[in-house]
Amino acid sequence: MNSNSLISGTLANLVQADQFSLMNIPSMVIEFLALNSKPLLQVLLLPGLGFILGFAIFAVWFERKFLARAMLRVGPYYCGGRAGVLQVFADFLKLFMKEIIIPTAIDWPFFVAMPVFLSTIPSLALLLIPFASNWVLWDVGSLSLPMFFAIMGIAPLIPIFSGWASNNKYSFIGAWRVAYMYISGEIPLVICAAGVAIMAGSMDLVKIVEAQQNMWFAVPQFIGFILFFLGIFIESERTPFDIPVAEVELVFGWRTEYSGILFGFTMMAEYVLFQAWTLMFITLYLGGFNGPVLMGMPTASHIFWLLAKFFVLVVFIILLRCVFPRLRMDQMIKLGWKYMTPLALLNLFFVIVMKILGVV
Amino acid sequence: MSWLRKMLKPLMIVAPYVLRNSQTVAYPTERLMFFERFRGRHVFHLDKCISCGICARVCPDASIEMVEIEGKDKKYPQIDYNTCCLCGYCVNQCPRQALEFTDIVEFATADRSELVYSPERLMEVPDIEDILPMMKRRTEAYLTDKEMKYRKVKDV
Amino acid sequence: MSKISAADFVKAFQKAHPEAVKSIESTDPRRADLVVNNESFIDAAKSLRDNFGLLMPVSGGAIDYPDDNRIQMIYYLMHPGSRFMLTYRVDLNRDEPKLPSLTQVWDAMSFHEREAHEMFGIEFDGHPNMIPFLLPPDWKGGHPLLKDFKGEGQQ
Amino acid sequence: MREPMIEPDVMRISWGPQHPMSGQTRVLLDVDGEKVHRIIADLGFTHRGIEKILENRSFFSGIIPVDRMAMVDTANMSIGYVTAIEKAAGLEVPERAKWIRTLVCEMSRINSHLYAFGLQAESTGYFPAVFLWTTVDREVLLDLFEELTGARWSFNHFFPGGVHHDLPDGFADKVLKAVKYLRGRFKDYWDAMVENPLFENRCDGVAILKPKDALKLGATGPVLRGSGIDIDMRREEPYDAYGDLEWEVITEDACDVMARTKVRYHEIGQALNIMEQIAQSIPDGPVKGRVNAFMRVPEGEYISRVEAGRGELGFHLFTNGTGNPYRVKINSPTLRNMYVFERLAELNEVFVADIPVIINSIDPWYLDSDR
Repeated sequence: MNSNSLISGTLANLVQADQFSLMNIPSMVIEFLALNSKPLLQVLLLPGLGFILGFAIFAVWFERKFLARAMLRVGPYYCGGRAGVLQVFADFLKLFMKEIIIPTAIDWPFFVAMPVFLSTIPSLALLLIPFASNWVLWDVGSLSLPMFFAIMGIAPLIPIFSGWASNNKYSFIGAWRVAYMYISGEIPLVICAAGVAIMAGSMDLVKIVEAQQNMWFAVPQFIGFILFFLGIFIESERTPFDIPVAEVELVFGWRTEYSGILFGFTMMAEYVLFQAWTLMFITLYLGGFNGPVLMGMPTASHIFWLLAKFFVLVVFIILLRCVFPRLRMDQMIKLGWKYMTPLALLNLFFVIVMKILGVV
Repeated sequence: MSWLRKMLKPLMIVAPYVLRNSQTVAYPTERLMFFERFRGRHVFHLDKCISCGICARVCPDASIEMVEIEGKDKKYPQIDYNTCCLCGYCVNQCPRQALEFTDIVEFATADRSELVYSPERLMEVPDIEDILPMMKRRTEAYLTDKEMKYRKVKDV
Repeated sequence: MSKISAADFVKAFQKAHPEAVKSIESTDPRRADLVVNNESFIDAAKSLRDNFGLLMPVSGGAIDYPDDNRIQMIYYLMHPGSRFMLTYRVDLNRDEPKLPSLTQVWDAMSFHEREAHEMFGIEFDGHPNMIPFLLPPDWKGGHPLLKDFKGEGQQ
Repeated sequence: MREPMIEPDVMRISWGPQHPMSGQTRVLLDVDGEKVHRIIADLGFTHRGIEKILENRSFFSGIIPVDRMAMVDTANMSIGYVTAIEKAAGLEVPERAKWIRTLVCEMSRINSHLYAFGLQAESTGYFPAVFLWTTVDREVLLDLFEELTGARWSFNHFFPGGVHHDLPDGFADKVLKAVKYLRGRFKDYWDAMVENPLFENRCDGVAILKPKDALKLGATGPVLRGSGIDIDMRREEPYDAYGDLEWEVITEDACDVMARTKVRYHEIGQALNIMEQIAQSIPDGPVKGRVNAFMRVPEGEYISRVEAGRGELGFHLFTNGTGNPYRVKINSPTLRNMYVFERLAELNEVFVADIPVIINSIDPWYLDSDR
């Protein structure tokens, strides 16, 4: 399967040769599926739908139980045995059953569409991340890194539209804040990712991971490592940076007017973003599916390592929600422009110097 | 580097909190033992009462009313728990300690009229076990140096 | 902050503004009561703040004496130096109580004057934003803290 | 619209009574982008007319509504009214009752400051970890209240002439154990929150109230002492046993939100010292004088000033010789601090994200300001 064309098979040739008649659609569709389809297990279960939903459900439950412990209380207790396992399904069912209240003076097409986009578009980005050397759902080859940032570039627009559409003062301010935050937070990340691509010599995520076979990029590019780690909090709006959804000031930021399953979608979107950025962080800096280098011998690269690193990072990031208060908007912008962007450029400079000297 | 140490210090403080046991009591299955002076629902001792009516007059919310009960010619206090704020004046001012507090707090009812306790009803105090059938044990809070712990007093 | 005790504050003020003072005494070392006649209410207050150092406004309220047909408006002020408290009072006619607003001297009195306006019906002219303070905006029941207040229904 | 008019291109947000952080009040913010131009506090949502209620109740049963003014700081509320009645009736309080009153007042002050401390943490976005820690620590004090008086919150334990109950046996070393426990816990608060760099970012230099302004605007309590002015009614007019205990007035002169939080923090430390001294050396003796629930009080005017958790609480009691007070004027501390809050938008630059931090540094209790 040639990896440089996005769509392959007769459909591509037909489209180019524009003899496109209604008659041979069924055959084209079947042939397209045959060529481009991945094993069903991969699509449905691991890197695909199952993993996204499974992590969202696990993260909600884990966060409520883990943070409850930090607050010296028990967390979900009655629903599904003492561990409260069914609490998340109960919440989802409740949200599913609830009536979706759409206020009158609202631009309802945008209002209804935005939460759906917010939870589906970032999950597209998840397909680019290599879970194993041949285990990439959407193999666009050397386009995968810029494709990830292209898709993730759309993600901040959606809260801005829905904040504007819900015609509510609090969501209006929340929408502004999303715009400020992504402008000041996203640029350093792209520069750091560029640094990684330069050091790995290619923009294909699989090659980036293979380049980290014997030394993870976290070691040489430590500044980029720290910045991208901060980037996870900024992009997925976790605690030190959950400024757009600051319950304390703005009732619920841009999500104030949502109820029912739309609110459920916005909650799930938060975890999909968090998942996508954490996996990207592991792929770029912690050597994706490569095992740790023990006594000079790189252990076999296997999907288990990716999931293990992912789990450890998730636990650490969730714990930080209890540890740090929230930043103010102007402090966040100052941090983004005055500290993160120059540091990212510095990191890029070091990477180029190391590349020229051939150190790594 | 002191900035980094200051940044990590709150993390070092919060992380061990996850390992502490929780400070909550699972109410219906375990119920706390209240202290001896706890102000719960009243209990009325008919024999001690000389029906002087001080409790009715001293009550700040006028929720005590002296009513006749059949078989007795004197009047005895009837407490209306809709307005009673359990302030304890009636118990303190009663010359014969005819009114006392119990530690029953579960006396919510469906409608308001049931909350008006006649003297006879005030006299008998239901046992806690049949108010809370699902209660398994009684616990008690005690303080150690590091944290507040809960221990089992008795099984039910 | 000058330390001047309540007793010699009374003597000093008596000497400085004899005509403004209706009655002044200090029963307790930390209290002083001063009743002022209405004309020199504002400039006596200004001299209290500037020359005698009573910088700190504590509170303000009124009290209704229906039998001798007067409402007394009381302002509580504190001397930050020697920490005694002065009750600065003025008597108003009960039928139409009018008073120049004290916010021009201590602007922290605006809340208390709004409350006195609502509860007693005292007119403060010169008050920056005389809007309802504690009672609901559509309250038509008269002034609750007056002695002859019968409740919103009967008014 | 009965509030002042809005200027052009400014959005007025109603920080309404129905808001996660606003409590029972409505604050109108004129907001342009993130900057707040003007704050208008609209109080009165929990106005129960306590001053009118007290006129129709006897002195004894008047203590119940006064107890419920700032419920988290119950003892300091009722001690004010009870002291005023004792001055009016000329009652003598036995020595041991004075010490018990001071003990209960200081425990109530710790309870109130802990609550404020937790709210301050949550207002900066702490995801209520520290708020729940304070709730757990308040449980220790609530249990002590329950053991001594019978109720956890509004326990109306004082009455003119003494205290309802004496200390139960073994209470003193329970207090000492609680003091040791709380002191241990407070190191955690200091490291986890006050020294937290992000918390300092959010609180340092926010809403600065210079001493001159604090005096002019009539601030009181931790707000005043946060600006470096050491006015504390427990020292100016010592009531109960404050005269013969060693403690000092806490002031910080940074004049900002962090200073007020630190004042509350150190005041808790002082209150713990007082509790320790009382538990170790409380005199013996009777606990209440002659109890007359329907007492009459000679005619006259009596002022009592007491240091509640939120500031100086004053009662001006007018009596006309009958069983009920003629008029009770309550000078509530939160009302004065709310005026300071309204003027803070003009004194320095305030952002929308600062509003909850500032409100909780002033620690209002709207039942106290609305009376």
